[in-house]
Amino acid sequence: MTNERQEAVLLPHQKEKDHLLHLYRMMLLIRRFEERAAEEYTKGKIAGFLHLAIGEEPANVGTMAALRPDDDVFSHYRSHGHALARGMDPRAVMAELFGKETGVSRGRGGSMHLASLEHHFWGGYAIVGGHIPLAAGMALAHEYRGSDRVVLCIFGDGAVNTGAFHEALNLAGVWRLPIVFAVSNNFYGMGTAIERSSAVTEVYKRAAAYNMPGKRINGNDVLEVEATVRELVERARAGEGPSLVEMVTYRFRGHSMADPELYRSKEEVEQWKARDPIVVFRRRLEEEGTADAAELDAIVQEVEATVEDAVRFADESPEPDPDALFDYVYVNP
Amino acid sequence: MTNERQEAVLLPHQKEKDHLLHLYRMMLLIRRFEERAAEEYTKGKIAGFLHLAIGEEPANVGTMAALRPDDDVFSHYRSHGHALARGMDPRAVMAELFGKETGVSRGRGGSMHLASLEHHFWGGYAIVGGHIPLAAGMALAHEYRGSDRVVLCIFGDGAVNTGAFHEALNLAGVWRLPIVFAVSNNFYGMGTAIERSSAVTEVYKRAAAYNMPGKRINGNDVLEVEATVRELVERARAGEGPSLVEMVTYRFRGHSMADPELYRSKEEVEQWKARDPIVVFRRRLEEEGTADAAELDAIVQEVEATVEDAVRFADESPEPDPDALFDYVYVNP
Amino acid sequence: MAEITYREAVRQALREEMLRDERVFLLGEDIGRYGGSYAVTKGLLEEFGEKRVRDTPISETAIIGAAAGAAMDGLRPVAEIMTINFTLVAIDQIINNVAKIHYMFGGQFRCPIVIRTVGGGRRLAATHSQNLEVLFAHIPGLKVVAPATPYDAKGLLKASIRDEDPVVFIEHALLYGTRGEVPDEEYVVPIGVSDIKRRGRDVTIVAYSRMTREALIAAEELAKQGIEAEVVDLRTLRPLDMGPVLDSVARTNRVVVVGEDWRSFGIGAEVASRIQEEAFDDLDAPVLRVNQQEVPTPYAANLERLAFPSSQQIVEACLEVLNIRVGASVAAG
Amino acid sequence: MAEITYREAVRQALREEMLRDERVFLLGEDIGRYGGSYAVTKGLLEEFGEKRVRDTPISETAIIGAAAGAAMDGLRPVAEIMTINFTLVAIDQIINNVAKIHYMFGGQFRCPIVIRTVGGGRRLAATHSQNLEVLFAHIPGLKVVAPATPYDAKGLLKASIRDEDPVVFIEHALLYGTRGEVPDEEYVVPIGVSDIKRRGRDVTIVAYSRMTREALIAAEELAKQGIEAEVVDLRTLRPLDMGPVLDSVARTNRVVVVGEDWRSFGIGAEVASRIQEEAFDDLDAPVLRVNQQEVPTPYAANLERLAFPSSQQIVEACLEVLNIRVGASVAAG
Ligand SMILES: Cc1ncc(C[n+]2csc(CCOP(=O)(O)OP(=O)(O)O)c2C)c(N)n1
Ligand SMILES: Cc1ncc(C[n+]2csc(CCOP(=O)(O)OP(=O)(O)O)c2C)c(N)n1
Ligand SMILES: [Mg+2]
Ligand SMILES: [Mg+2]
Repeated sequence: MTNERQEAVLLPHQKEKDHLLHLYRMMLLIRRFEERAAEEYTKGKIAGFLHLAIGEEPANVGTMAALRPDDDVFSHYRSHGHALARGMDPRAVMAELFGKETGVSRGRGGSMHLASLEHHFWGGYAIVGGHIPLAAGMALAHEYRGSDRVVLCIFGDGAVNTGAFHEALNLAGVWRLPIVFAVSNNFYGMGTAIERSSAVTEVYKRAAAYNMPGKRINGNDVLEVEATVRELVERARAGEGPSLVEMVTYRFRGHSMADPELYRSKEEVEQWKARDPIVVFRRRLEEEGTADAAELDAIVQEVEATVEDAVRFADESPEPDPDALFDYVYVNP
Repeated sequence: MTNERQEAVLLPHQKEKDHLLHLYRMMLLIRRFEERAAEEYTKGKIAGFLHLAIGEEPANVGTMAALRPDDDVFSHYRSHGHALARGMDPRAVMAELFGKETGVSRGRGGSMHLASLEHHFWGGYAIVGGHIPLAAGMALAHEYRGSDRVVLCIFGDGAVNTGAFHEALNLAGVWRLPIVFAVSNNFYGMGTAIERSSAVTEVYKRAAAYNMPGKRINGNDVLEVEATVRELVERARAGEGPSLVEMVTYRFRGHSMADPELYRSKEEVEQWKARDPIVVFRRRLEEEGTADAAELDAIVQEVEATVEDAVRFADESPEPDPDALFDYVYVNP
Repeated sequence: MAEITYREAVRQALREEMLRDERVFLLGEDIGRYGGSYAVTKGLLEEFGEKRVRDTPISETAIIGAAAGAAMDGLRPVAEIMTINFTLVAIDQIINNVAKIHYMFGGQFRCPIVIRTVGGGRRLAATHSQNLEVLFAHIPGLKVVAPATPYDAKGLLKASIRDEDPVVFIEHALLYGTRGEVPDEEYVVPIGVSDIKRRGRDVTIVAYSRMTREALIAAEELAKQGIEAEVVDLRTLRPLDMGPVLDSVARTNRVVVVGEDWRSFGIGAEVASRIQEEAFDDLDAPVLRVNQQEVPTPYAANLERLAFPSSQQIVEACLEVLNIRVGASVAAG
Repeated sequence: MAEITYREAVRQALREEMLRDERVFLLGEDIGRYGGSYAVTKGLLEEFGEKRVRDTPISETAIIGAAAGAAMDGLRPVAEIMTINFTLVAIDQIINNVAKIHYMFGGQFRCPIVIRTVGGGRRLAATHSQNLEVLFAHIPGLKVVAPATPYDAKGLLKASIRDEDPVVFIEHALLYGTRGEVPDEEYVVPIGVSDIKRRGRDVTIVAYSRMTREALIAAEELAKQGIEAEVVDLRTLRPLDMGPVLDSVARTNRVVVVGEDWRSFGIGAEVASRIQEEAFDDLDAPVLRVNQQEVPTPYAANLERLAFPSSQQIVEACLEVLNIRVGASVAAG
């Protein structure tokens, strides 16, 4: 069992231009999508809680890039990025934020409850830690059927202190389930810094208590995230059991739209923003000659158009049919 | 932080005859008390669940011997031994098992809910893991007041897989609370062997996840238990924070009186019984010349009389007053 | 027709459904090697193997979550929570996940799990004797079943396992040993259908689970006094089938609602409210309720007897709604 | 007299009690550095320091358990559970420990904690908009308070903190910004006393928390039609003070019970049952209930509007119990 901080080696396809540009496009899409969502929120088109992952795009995109289409994803309430990176239609995701019938969850769930059966994206969940046992259960289903699908379960550093995390990881550990637990460690659970909430601040060290490998990686390096998660997912697929990966990253925006951010300094935030992972990745693409500014700018334009189209679609979409209020409470009422 | 299996060194007073005979007397008292309780159960004088710790007496006695009178104890439902070793009156403990007004909990709680304010014995709790957060809370009270009292929280190997265990140990770890978590690892949670329920079968290893020392000791050696627990309790008293000690032991009887024991072999049980810790301790006392057979036999007689007296007292005691049914639901109804 | 116990009826339902449908499997604490804490699952491990009869750690949150996650992917898990008291450590999974997964994501997913658990108990004290069914009956998205007879237990459990919605299936510790006729041929009892267990023209007694038996005993008592009580067994608590209750009230004009739960905010409150709402003009007297006294269950035998409802109390309540002073009797008519 | 918000009233109560009694301290998620998710505790960390305003991990079970353990040793913890939806991960601690610690051990211990939590919410979808008060109101050993005005919020919170029994204190997310008169001098509002918020002779509206405001709005509406509604605010749900309700019904003979919770097995069921039991002959019409529709709360704005009860629905229910076709009007008397 390896528990050290370890750099991942690039996979062959990670050197291919198409793939690299895809990763860039996805990170940009998430960034732009969330910036626009924030605008629409202030306009009142989106309500309730809106949790942005701006700054965490590499962890969003790298994890999804490591999966097979039939692998399964469980995420928490900060999951616009996971949904988009998984290939869900930006129109339908934005429509969900708007509470429209055309939304991915038919407007019933909103920002915190994005899901798509077709994409094996089993939901955003808003009870911290509450989805982790569900993810273990789906991994159990794969083991039960002898399927080689693998489950990826995403949550934050704050979630590791919930009883649900503990019970689910122990179950995965004792039953050797095909699942990878991916923690976005952005150093805060709402306004509580990890050292004020966790006896052990290096999340990967928790893995040892469940007899599974734990790794800590740079969550702001999309290639490292993809390579490491893929390695752990394939390990699970090969029947070698569960694992935990800690992706070190940072949230540029507040916890939700309501956050006064009294708990961290402007300097701290600025330092991270100065190392904006999307800017860094673009520079890398240019420096390594993968693509030139013109190509990359074209992607920016393309993403811009996609997001504008998504907002227009969401805005023009109809609300759910009032007569459908009781639909989906029961399959057989 | 030390996480190795480590032998404890005898403390000075542990070489004194009075102390050694006290430990012997207490282990015998627990053994005899529980054997008689089992008889009274089959007679129907005791009902509900009755969980015997026969075979685990050294862990019961060693932990209690390590505490100051004003330290605090939280235990689970298998706690006759802890209650007696803590100095609670065998009459009142037996009366509680009989459901009498003279019982330690006035007959309201029964075998699973022994408690005594005077002895800082805060209860037997029957929801597995459920008392661990309470124990952490009392340790918090000590820290709050600047008191040097320390809390000892006892539970079994099965309890470490509950969410409550995880949340409480993390809280104790991050707040550096004055508490010692003592696990009686008897290798089974009801009929489920530890390797079938726990991803990590060496319980002490869980401590690392909470940034506290974990130790594994021979729970059947009363002197090792006392010395190790005392060391950890004094460590907590000195402000050095929480710790976890795994006491390896074995339950001779079934989980409760109803247990058909289909899950373990007669051989396994016999092997442990062959190393009966009370017999071993007596031999040691004789071999080391601490006491001779006559002295020790006198203690056996004395214990026998104490238990018979306790049974008689319990049997002759009155049931609670029917008019008192609603007492203690509220302090201010 | 064969006369079997309630325990055997539940076991037969589990076994037949496991034989019928490969997707059905069991998970829970000590359901396998131990043989089931109430011996309900005895023999199933031997017949179906460890894949389909899964002993779990003491992790109720993980048990329910894992069952739900497996169900989302198409399996048919039957999770056993040893007693209803322990559902409390898993109730977030039940209320925030299981009950909402179908609705919250706009109908994309289903969560067809059965949560088998056990209410009631004797001499087990406050935390082990509860009847908490109302906590589940209040929740949209759940179905709640509480059978009183072997026939209903078998037929309703088979229906529950086949249902596309999640079902909380509440057995009763004191009913396991009771016997009743069960057809040799395959049958199911539909969820959501109340059942008249005894015909009578003078007064209606509404009950469920073990209280249905007490109601029938009370009815026999009343018959001796020339009073013919009709006994309506709700069988399902959610959805609540008031039809047979209202029909009965239309004929008897007098009702007693019986539950083993606490009266305040219990199951009977809803039943009584519905009756006065929907049959106001049929009522010649207020709907009375018979329930457990509002105390945490005491261990002491005499206090516990006073705490739980009895057939005698049902008789007295019936006489009261009939305006008959206890002792006196009437020529029915 | 000063006019302050409900939020400010709660904060004043906390601050005054912390100043009055050294034993009072606060613990919960993000109550300190973050400033409180609803800004209720804002400024208290700065005034009282980290010892008495304790940010916790996301560990509700540990929060409640720790508060209870500290209370057993004589402290006066006020635990904040960010919203009532999250009490579900801690409800075992509340029901099996907090509610029973006094009774189960024969009155030896007390558990005087206050659990502050928040019901209601808008556009937060299924898991974040619940009104689960009935889950607590059903439990002997707990007191449950749900104030509607700043005056009651402050006075009842002070009474709750001083109470020797555990209190679940349920605030309402949509009330925090509402304003009301609060005396400048010290006062408390006793637990367990319902309050007539508006006098009227024609119909009685029973409500609590936010629904009291809706009831008062409905009453003004009705007044325009010449109908004088009396509004009784329960304020405390357990113990339930039916006196003022029954007095009112004796005068109006018609009742509507309003709750924001789900109707089936909700708070109103008990209130309606008690009314028909204790004022059967006073009723000229069935007691009607107005509640949330029985669906997990949808995110979509139009569906959510349909799901929650409104003053308009209360008006209609009043007209219905008065046998008045909507639209028509009566000369009161
Ligand atoms: C059981 C529970 N407790 C509290 C909350 C409120 N809450 C929502 S998000 C959050 C912080 C979670 O932090 P983390 O897991 O680090 O994820 P992040 O928001 O940083 O991505 C909290 C406390 C909740 N939703 N569920
Ligand atoms: C939350 C909960 N789940 C299940 C049970 C039933 N139960 C009582 S004791 C027990 C086994 C506990 O094993 P362990 O912690 O090893 O203690 P031991 O009995 O071996 O001393 C179980 C499953 C319970 N009381 N509480
Ligand atoms: Mg975080
Ligand atoms: Mg054990």
